[in-house]
Amino acid sequence: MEMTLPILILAIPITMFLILGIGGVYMSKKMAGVLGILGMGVTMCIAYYVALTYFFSGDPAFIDAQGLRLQVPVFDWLWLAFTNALQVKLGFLLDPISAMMLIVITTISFMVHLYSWGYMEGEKGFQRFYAFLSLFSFSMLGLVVATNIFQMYIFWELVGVSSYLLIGFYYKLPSAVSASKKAFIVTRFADLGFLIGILILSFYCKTFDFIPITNDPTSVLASTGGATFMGASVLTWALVLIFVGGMGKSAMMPLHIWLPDAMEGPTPVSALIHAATMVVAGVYLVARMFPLYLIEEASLLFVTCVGAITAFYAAVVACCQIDIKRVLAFSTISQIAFMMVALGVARPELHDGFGYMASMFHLFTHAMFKALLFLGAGALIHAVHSNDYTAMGGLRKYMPITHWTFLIGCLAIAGIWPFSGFFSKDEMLAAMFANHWFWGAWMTMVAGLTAFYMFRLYYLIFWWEENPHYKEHKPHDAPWQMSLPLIILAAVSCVAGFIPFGEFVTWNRMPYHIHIELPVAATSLTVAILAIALATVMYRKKNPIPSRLKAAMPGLWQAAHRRFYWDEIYMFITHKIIFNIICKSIAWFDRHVIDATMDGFAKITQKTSFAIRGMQSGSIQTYIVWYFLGAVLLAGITWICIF
Amino acid sequence: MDQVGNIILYFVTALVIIVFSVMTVTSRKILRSATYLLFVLLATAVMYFQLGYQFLGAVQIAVYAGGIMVLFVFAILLTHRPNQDEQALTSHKRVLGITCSALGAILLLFALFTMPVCEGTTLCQALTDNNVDMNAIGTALLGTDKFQYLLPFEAVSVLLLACIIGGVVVARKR
Amino acid sequence: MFSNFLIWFVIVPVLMLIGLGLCRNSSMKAIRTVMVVGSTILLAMSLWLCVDFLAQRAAGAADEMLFTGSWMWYEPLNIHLAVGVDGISVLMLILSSVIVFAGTFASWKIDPLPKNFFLWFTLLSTGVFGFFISIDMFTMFMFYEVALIPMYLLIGVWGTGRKEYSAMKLTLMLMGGSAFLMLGLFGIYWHSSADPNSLTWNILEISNNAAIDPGWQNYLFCLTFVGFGVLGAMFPFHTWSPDGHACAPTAVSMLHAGVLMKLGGYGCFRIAIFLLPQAANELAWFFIILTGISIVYGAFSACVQTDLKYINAYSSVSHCGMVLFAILMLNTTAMTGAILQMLSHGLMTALFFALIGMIYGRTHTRDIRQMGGLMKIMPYLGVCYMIAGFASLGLPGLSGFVAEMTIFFGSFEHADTFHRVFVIAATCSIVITAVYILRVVGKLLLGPVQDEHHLKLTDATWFERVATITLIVCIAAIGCFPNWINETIQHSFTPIIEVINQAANSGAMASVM
Amino acid sequence: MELTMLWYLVPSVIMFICGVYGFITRHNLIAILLSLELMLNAADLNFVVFNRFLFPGAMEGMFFTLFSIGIAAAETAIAVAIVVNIYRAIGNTDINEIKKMRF
Repeated sequence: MEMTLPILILAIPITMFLILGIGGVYMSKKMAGVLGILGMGVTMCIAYYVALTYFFSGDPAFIDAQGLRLQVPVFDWLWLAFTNALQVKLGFLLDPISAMMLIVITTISFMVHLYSWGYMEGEKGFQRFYAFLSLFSFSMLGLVVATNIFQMYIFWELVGVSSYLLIGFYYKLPSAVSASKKAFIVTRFADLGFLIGILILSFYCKTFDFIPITNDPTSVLASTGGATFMGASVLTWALVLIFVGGMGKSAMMPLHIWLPDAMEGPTPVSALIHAATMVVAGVYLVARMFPLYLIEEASLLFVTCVGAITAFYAAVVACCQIDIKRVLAFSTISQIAFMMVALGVARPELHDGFGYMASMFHLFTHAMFKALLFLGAGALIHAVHSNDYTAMGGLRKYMPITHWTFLIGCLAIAGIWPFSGFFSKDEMLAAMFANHWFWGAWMTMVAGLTAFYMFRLYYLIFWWEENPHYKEHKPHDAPWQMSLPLIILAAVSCVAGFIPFGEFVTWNRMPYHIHIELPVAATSLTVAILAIALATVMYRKKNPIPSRLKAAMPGLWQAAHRRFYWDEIYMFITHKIIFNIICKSIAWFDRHVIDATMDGFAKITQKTSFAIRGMQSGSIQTYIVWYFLGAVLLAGITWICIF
Repeated sequence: MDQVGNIILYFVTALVIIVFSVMTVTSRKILRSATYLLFVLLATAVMYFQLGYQFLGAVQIAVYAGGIMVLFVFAILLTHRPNQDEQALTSHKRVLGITCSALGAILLLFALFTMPVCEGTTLCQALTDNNVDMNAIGTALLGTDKFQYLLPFEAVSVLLLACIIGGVVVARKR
Repeated sequence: MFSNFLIWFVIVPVLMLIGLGLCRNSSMKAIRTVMVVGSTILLAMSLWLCVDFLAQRAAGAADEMLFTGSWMWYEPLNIHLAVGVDGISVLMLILSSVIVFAGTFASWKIDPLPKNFFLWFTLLSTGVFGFFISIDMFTMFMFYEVALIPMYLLIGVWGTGRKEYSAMKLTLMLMGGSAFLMLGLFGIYWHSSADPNSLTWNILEISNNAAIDPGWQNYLFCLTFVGFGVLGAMFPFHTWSPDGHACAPTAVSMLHAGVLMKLGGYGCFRIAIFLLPQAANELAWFFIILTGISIVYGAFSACVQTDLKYINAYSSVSHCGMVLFAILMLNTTAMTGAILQMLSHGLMTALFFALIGMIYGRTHTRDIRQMGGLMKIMPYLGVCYMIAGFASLGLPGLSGFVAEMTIFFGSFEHADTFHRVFVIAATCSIVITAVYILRVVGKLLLGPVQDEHHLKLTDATWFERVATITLIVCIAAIGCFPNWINETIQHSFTPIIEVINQAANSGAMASVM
Repeated sequence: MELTMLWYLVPSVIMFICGVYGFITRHNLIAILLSLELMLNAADLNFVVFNRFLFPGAMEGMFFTLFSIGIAAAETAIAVAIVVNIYRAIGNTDINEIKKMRF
């Protein structure tokens, strides 16, 4: 493949960012929107071309005779050389997962660009919004095509910043400002782990490049010379720390707290960044380093545990949220945790490590249907001007397109055949059961919860009881710019499950034939249908069951509603302990001890001079006394010394 | 001059110096102090004569006793109202003064009495054939060789000139 | 003498001084003309120097220093006016001229006594340029003092707040540092050669002579490192920095944080490390502790400040701590990082202070609690402030990231626990930096407008835009294309690393025997 | 009984000590000046005595005294002028009253 096309994939968004960012104030909104959409559309076309060429051309540069898909660094430019060995390069690595991610990112990004034209119409800073979207697309694309872990870190930071800028888009709202700050700082904290992980890894590997590291993980292990730290090998530490970076971006427990707040950003942003693309970066990171994780099973176990706990926690919390975007946010957390678990349980000896494939498959399908759900939620918010389901209810008659697409999204995420979520979730559950029955059972339960809360949400929005406010302000379906992406994504969600994903993306890049595991599929389908049925009973029509349940378990409901007080705990640690105790005491120490010491030297000097100033009284008689006594003393001393 | 006469003269002048020195610094009437100082200066001039420095003695009388004392008296009269005595000494000051002077006196006298050189030459030996004649003084004062003092002489005269001008300037009424 | 290119870096400021002296007090136009022409010439000269330097290197000039020249100044003590540059000094000269250029525009409307302000300002830059071109320790020290003294008047007369106190504190503390430094330099001079008749101040000659007696090296290292460290805001000698910066006028803060603090780092490695390598090896641990504390401590202190300039000053303590920290790691990568960090910190702090000055000039307060939502009122300044903030917290594509990463990766080459612990502590600062930068950005620029009066304020004027754009372009250039700078610097470390390795080996030999 | 140098030095010492005492204790500026003259005179006497007894052939001591007297005259003239001026300014010549220029 020529180099020019892949370069364009990165160059167009960043150019758009610069044009819209610097020149945005001088152009009309329409022009900015058209430019942004056009840029992203072209990028999407090129990305499709590149990815499809990679998968389907059969070019020996991409696939060898055995069907092994190759990792192709299309270009790799030296950016910064720390030492002769440790060189940071900026490049474009084409392999199955990066090609898959190219498709996902550009598709969703284009949909969101299009959707925003309708959604953001009339907002101040429309140009700025498109500039930031372009910046984000650039960073995310750069992240997935990274040829080395340091490039990934660079773009990792850049997506963090674009996320910060977009969450804080409504910068006049204090809640948006604090949410953006929180998102950035929490992910920054996680990135610290990532950075230290890279430091350790690169110290032993003497390289940042993925290809040598992942293709020959045993030599990496050998280079550490069996060094251990606190009982675990340094490689495990490095991998766990790198995963901590992933936990931050992917909102795993206990670093999940920023994601629900990030919903303060405009809804298209939530769909793009906080549902479909950026938050799966953690999964992508683990997938990218997967061969290395495989040789340190402890680190994979860590991934699995974190994922399993997070999945359950987020699912429970999602059941008790009022804000529809928060429900979707927790559902995102839960689904990403699903992918993490699937990665964590994947082993080469278990069906060729198809957990990995399932995880990537779910990443793909989830991106589509979650973006759909978020965009649908955006359409709802656009219609009723509120984020809470209490302001909705019975909307199905007013907004048919939104209703149907949203339903498709819910069915997909609940894992109902034949929607895309069913296939990927089935594969993941099968992989979990294959590893250990516990993971399978646990995650099946989470899948059931998922179906329950999604349909709770669905019913509360579209059924339940018609909201009286509609009389004054009749909600209606969104304009075509917003509806079109919904329809496209819904269509994709319907059919994406039938893609033979295993042919393209597997951990060892060899094709793998997917087959439905009937017992697992039957179980999960049954659980999902039962959960949906329960939700139907509880929420289809207005009835007192939910409030009675709530009254029966007030503590639990309150705890789940308040997200089990994680925010309060963090607030306590950061505000009370770090800010009030550590920072304030250090600042106090600086002013009152260190600075006071320095001032003290000055004061001592001043005091001393003040004290002996009296001797310079200007009284000549005093002088002569001192002079004379001094002379006598000197003479006396001389006298004594001589004789 | 015979020895006895010398000794008598010495004792008289020494006594005058000691007594009037003490009275100069203790008298509370300033004009009297000045007068006592005049006596001390005159006695010193006598001592110069006795030591064979007639010219110096004459200068002492003319400049010190004649010039400086007159200045002092003028100054006293200019700055004093009648019957204005100096106030009594505070005990603090007196103690300080006595301590200092006593310490100094002990040290100096102790030094004098233990120095053998002080007991060396007698006055008679010293005076023999060593009269300073005016010729020598004149030559020394206006010569430029070694041990000749034209430069300091001129310097002093310039100083005096400056002093005259300075005195006028400082004391001028504004 | 005048055929040497470097000497013009001192002559041009002196000519500027004369030109300013000829201007009438009231004629702002003439004063500005002199300043703009002079600083532009300096900028052009430094860029040309860089191009010429790289060309000579490419042509195979292998000397340690290029453009060298030496003229006897005071024979009995063998003091020369000796000049010469390597890659590091070239970059430092560029940094200085960029900041002098930006500083001129940032103090476009200085009041009162514009002529005198620019006279002192130019004198200060004379010192700075002289310091970076010197390779004779004595003239280096002299220029160092020339750069320090104008500070007192600049802060004392044109400052704000408790300016007399701060000016006095800053001057006295830095002078205290110079006292140590002077002792150290004299010590190096007296031990510079085995032959008492050929003692020398020339850095290159000293490094070529036999090594200084190790016992003495330890004392001299402490003296010189502390001496320069005071200027580099090393804990616990950093307290002049918050007060000094807070009270200084804009351009002075810029030049001081941007360049003067760099004299500390530059001196530390050009004299303390280069001439006393054995002591550097032996005593690095102690100063690593101090600078490590600086990094974290400065960052934590910055978190709770409410005055914009205090926040920045503490952040400078943290970032400059990083410079000294990296220098003490004694390997090429970390030292490269240190120089990058100097450049990066110089540019971004200058930008910060310029912006703070501009904001202060409009709102007349620096207390972040009394401001808010400025992004809406002055979007240009807000965006620039945000860029500076992102550079400070290490956003890729801006200079801070490159510098910090180079430092971390260089420092991580030491495999022992002691170094590891401190490197990890230092990496923690990137999180804390993010916290305080975002806190300020959130309070100052975002959110609702706090004060109704602020709504009437205007955005940047053209000269303010010139100042900020110059700095931003440099920051982005380093951040996007770091490698050429990296290469320019890296070769300059070869001799230093050599002497350090020799010293380490001889130290190891001694301990074995 | 012979008159040796000691005999001449003793009155000179006493004169000097009296001068010191007076200088320390007196309040009046002119009185202080008088004490100063005493000390100066004692020193002059010493020069002459040393000249006579130790170096009878030389004249340095004498000349020193001669110049000293001249300078004393100058000094007194200026001092008196200052005192008179002070008196004019503050109406007093008490040393304790003259504090304006201290510190």
